[in-house]
Amino acid sequence: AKTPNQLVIGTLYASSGSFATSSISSYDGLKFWAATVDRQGGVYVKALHKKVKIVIKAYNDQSSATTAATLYNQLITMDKVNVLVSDFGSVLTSVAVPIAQEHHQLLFDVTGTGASFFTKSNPYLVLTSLPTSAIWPNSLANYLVKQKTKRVAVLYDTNDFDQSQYNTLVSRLKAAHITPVYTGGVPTSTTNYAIIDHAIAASNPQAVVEFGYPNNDIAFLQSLNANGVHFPKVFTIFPGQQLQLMQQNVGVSGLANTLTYPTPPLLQYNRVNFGMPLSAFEKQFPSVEHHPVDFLTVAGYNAGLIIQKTLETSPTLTQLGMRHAVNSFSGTLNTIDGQFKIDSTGAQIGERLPVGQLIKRGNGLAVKFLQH
Amino acid sequence: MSPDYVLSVVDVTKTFGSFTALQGMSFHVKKGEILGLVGPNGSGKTTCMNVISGSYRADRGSLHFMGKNIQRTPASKLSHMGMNRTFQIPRPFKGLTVRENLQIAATFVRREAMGLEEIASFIGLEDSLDKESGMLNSTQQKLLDLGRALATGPTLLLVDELGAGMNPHELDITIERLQRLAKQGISMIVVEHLMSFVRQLTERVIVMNAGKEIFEGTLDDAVRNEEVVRVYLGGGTP
Amino acid sequence: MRNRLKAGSVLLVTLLLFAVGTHIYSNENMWFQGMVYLALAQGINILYGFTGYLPFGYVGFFGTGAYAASLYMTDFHTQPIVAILGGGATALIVGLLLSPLLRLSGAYFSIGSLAASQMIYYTVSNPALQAVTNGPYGMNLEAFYNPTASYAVMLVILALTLFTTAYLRYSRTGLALRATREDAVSAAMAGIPVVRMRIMAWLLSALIAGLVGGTFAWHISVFYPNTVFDLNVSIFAIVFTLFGGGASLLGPIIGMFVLYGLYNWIGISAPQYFQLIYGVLIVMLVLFLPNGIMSLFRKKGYDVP
Amino acid sequence: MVAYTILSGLLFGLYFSLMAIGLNLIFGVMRMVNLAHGDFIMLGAFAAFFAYTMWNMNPLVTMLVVFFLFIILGGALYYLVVPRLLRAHDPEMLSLILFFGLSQIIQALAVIAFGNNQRSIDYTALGSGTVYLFGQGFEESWVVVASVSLLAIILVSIYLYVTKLGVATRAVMSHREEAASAGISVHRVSAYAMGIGLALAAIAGVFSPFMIGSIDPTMGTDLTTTSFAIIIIGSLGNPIGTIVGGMIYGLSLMYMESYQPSWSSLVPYLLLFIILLLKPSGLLGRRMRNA
Amino acid sequence: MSQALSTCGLSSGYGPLQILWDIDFVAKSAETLVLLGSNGAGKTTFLKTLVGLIRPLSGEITCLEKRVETWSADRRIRMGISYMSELGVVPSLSIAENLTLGGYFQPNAARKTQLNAMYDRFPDLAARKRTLAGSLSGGQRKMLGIAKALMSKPAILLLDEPSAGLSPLYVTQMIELLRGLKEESVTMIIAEQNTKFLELADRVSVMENGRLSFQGNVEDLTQDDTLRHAYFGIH
Ligand SMILES: Nc1ncnc2c1ncn2[C@@H]1O[C@H](COP(=O)(O)OP(=O)(O)OP(=O)(O)O)[C@@H](O)[C@H]1O
Ligand SMILES: Nc1ncnc2c1ncn2[C@@H]1O[C@H](COP(=O)(O)OP(=O)(O)OP(=O)(O)O)[C@@H](O)[C@H]1O
Ligand SMILES: [Mg+2]
Ligand SMILES: [Mg+2]
Repeated sequence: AKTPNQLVIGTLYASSGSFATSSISSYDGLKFWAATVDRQGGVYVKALHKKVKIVIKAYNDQSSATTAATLYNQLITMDKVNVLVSDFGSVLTSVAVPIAQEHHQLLFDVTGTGASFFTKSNPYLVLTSLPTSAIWPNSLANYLVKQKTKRVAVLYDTNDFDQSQYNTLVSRLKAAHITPVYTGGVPTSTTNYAIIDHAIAASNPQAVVEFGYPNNDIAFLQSLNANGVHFPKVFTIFPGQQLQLMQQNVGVSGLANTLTYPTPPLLQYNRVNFGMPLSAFEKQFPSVEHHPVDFLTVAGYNAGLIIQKTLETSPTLTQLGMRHAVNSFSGTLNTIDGQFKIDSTGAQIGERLPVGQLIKRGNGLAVKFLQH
Repeated sequence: MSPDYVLSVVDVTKTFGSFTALQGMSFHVKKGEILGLVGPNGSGKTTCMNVISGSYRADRGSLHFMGKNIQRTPASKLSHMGMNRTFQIPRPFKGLTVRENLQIAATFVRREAMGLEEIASFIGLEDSLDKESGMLNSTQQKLLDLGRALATGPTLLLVDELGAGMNPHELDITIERLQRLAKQGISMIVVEHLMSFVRQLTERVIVMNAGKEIFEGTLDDAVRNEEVVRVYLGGGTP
Repeated sequence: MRNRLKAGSVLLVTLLLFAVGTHIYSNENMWFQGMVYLALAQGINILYGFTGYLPFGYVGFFGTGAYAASLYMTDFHTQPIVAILGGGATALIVGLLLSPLLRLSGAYFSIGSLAASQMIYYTVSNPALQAVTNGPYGMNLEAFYNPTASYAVMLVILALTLFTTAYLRYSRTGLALRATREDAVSAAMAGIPVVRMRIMAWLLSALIAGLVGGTFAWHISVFYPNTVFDLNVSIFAIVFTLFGGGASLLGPIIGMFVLYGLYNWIGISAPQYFQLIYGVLIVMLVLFLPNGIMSLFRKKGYDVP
Repeated sequence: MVAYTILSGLLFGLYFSLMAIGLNLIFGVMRMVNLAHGDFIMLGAFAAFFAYTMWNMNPLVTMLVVFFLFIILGGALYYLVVPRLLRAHDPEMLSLILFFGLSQIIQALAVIAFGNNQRSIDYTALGSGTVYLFGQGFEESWVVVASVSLLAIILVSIYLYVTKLGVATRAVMSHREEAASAGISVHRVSAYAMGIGLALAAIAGVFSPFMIGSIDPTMGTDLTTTSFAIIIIGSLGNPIGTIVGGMIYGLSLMYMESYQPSWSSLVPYLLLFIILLLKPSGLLGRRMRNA
Repeated sequence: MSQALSTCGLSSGYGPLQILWDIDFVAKSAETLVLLGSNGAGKTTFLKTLVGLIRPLSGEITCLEKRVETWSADRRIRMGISYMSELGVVPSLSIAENLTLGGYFQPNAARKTQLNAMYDRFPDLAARKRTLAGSLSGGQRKMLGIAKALMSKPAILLLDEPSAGLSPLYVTQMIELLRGLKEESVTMIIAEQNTKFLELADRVSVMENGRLSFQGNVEDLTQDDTLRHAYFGIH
């Protein structure tokens, strides 16, 4: 048994706590990828010159960063996994970054986009989906500027992810001589926006941008409906990523005409040269994982694809070897999630998020793209 | 202030909200004396003890113990200075054994005092040293309070209704014990409702009513005082 | 003498286990967290076991230590070890400021300390203080990251903590604390400076949590405010202490090994049911073994350290 | 803006009082610190959610059903754990741990049963109009919830301070053995109190989707701490104090959210802390003599 | 005269700890019984067992012709027993509420008249109706305790050390009060240390180490040398 006949991918997920919803989605996406390749006899691993089955070793961190730290350690030191994939989001990824670096283990980061993770000195990190949060709002800023929106209100939740969006947006707007008429940071745990709505309304804005996590977006949009406060333009992030969840909670009429960053499956990339295109994914995924398709399932699947390409390309199974392999195909890969391209720190820069508007169509919603 | 006074209380007032429990109490205790403090229920005897022993702070007035002002002295300090007390509702360290109860007092207050064994047999608990004190009955607990006070080698001992709930025989034993302590030079303030108990122990009593002193003198004179009879003793002398 | 021998050997075995543990089971983070919880449990033990004050907000000191140590490292570029001492000192000062809490008793104190820790948390994590604490965005000590050295420092802190509990278990100071716990009024009459003793226990446990927090921060090196102010940290430490039995040296050790072991064992193999099993276990413990495992030994007449 | 803030503070204050009053009742009567309080609120919330989505049941109807269900549940829970717990050395502190365990169990089961998704009820379920109070428009559902809360609190106060069962309940609160000596069936009275306490938590839960936003199985923990803050501000064991606590909390929270949103989470704890230090027994607390 | 309360072979205690051993005891209707016994003899335990606060380990309790040993305390109290414990009152209820509690099983109107009767009898209490019982002095609590016990107009009254801590005037008053009750044919069992209560006694029982060592009238007791020595001291 010199050459292994299976490869172990270690990852974490959260079955409870504040990140559970997103974490489960992206975990399901990764599992779907593994199931898909295993049905075809596994992944071709260049270093072994053969196809090898994929096994996923996953622990539940319950959304706790402290628990996650121990579990990442467990995956590296006890389970000695071949490939390490982080849990959803910045908080649960943050603890993995130094641990992976310390143990010289390459970390495939699915969605942890906190800008501070990516440094030149750490070669053990690759972000597979989403650009780092600092470049997301470019399209939004461009759109607002182009529309000559002078009175913009920006509300954000005080966490890494939303704050860097906020900072970027505000600086882009300022560069175009637009000073927001209202800015405010609220705790990520906020679930009641009624009072804040009134405060924003008092500044009489033409557009209101709310950067939050899904729960915040839901609560914010709900309170707009319930309060009868009306703003001409409203932007939130997560309808574009988790439309089904949002629709369930806010309702079609509550979401109609709001702006968002559409992502797959709302956004379809046509030049896919690796893995399933969106249409196939949408057909197969729900029957395998019994979970509706949303952006995070796509992101989880996409992480699997990047790993697959890495294994197919890398002549060795050492962690740094794999990292070099990632560099070698960076920029050439087009998946269901768009172009995969990383910079020297391992951060994703290939994906760009457009701005779209949700339009009521029949009983559901469709996207109208406004700005690429 | 005469140096003969172990304790002097001058014009002490204590209120609880709008209720005045002590109103200008003044008295003193001489060295080696047993002073009886009697009065109807709710007249403020226990409150007076609480103020002296540092459990409550007086609103007004002055307190001196062994010539030192003790108005703001915390209870723990007072026990080091040689004042200690028992409680009307006994409060031993219920989870600790009798021995530990006595030991604690003895180690923390380094004054000349009886040895542990001696105290234990003095209060009649020599056979229960390793019993958890919560298991003792209420009289035994009161005696343990006394024992703990003795372990600190007090010069002044405040005894609050030690006799309540004892039968006549036990009362006799207790009286005899307290007399022995007095012979050793320990001054005492004794609060008690049983007149026979007070009569056997004290030469001088203070009768309180509604937070005020209404009489000072011997018990025999007190028994003849009209007001004392009216508010406290009632018809027959017990 | 025999007591000292027993306590000494418990102490030694425990420390030795942590010293060589990573060679037995190489997930060193698990061992590290074990030490963290054990030290915290002993900190709770010093306060709750000996004085009866159950600090729900104990994590406040832990978080304070973590943040203070990190800020000393990042802003003043102090040596990690000095920074950790600084973290302990800061927690001590916070403890001193919060000492009026000791005027409360029972559930009031528990909840009051919880409120205090939440206050610290919401202050530290407030975006308005981003310039000082980096607000909700957490700390990054990558430049100082050194799991081996931080592991060793944690071992030393654990040793000091265990030694302190062992001392309290057998000294007259410990006896005085227990007397205070039973009846404060009587304790005062027995000559015990009740307030001073309580404050001492409170500060001691604050110091321990601060040191542990600082070391934890160094070891984990990237963290967010809710990681180091997570209420579960208090609760775990409390449950470990109660499970083993308070006012003893061995109790929290047993509690930590059994429960944290279980936590990792179930947590790793059957995660979806972990929380359920844990909850059931706690309920059973309280109902059927309210004085902890140690009470089993005591009932049999063994005097355990 | 000022008027709006004050009025919404009062509306929410009433709701917060309802949220906390059950916790206080249970603490008062049996000195049990119910750390699972928030989880019972969560269960009420899910009951409302499922009743609404599956049968389109009006939350006010759900409230009645839930109330009786939880009285039974609470009674059963009482007989299952409390008598045993009371025999221990320090029941008050142990209850803290026991109910923490219970909270873990409930959360775990809820995650298994309901999944992790955030849910919310169509906000129009309690009325979709706008109600004008002193010239300020408020969501109809807020006004409905506040009125129901007020009614519930009044009923609880009548129960405690006017009915004989209430005197018995308070006697048990004060001294179990003495109450038993007076011929009161301590267990039955306590079981009622536990049942009513949990039922009040659950009906607060039924309304939570309209007042605090979307619901999920782990929402309880924060609600427990908030409820504690409220009852301690008022004074532990004094149900009337809860109303004071709820109002103070509601008003200060709304004030901070309007003018200093980033500091608003600090409010309950800061209030709690200040009040504890100034008046350790709570605003309406009375102290007993100790020697 | 019928029996109001009797026990046969009664054993009782706290958990595994047995305190009372094999007690045969009879109180006849309208009789006043004083229960003597040194500290820790088990008087309180006995009264608590009679009223149902402690489950007996074995034996029978018969009350007003019914076997009650398996009944709960509230059921026995509703039958017409009233019990004043050593503590006597509920500390955090006001005086008025304590009295309401005493008349818990009375119809509202009857309770009101009884309440007024108590206030007439104890003007000190009437003056501070809304004061918490917990802030009263020891003796004041006793007074409230007895008033509370009388609220239910009991047929059988169990009193645990009613005079402990009472000032002489109040002791005299208490005895007068009990004498009045005796005339109203209330059956009373009084655990006491104060020998003045023997004036009231129809019969005396003495308890020693958890056993009933004597039951008889007062003359017999004073004739018995050992008992006299033990309970009246050397006088
Ligand atoms: N902490 C307190 N709060 C309110 N009132 C109090 C307090 N302590 C004492 N009192 C009141 O002060 C008065 C005097 O009480 P105290 O206990 O001193 O009486 P006493 O003379 O010892 O009576 P007894 O002989 O019955 O023990 C009583 O009316 C009592 O209600
Ligand atoms: N809750 C309890 N648990 C265990 N033992 C107890 C308990 N209460 C009392 N005892 C023990 O039971 C025995 C009898 O106590 P009891 O109170 O019945 O005596 P008593 O005759 O009423 O004495 P006293 O004159 O002190 O009131 C005592 O030895 C006491 O220590
Ligand atoms: Mg008194
Ligand atoms: Mg007794």
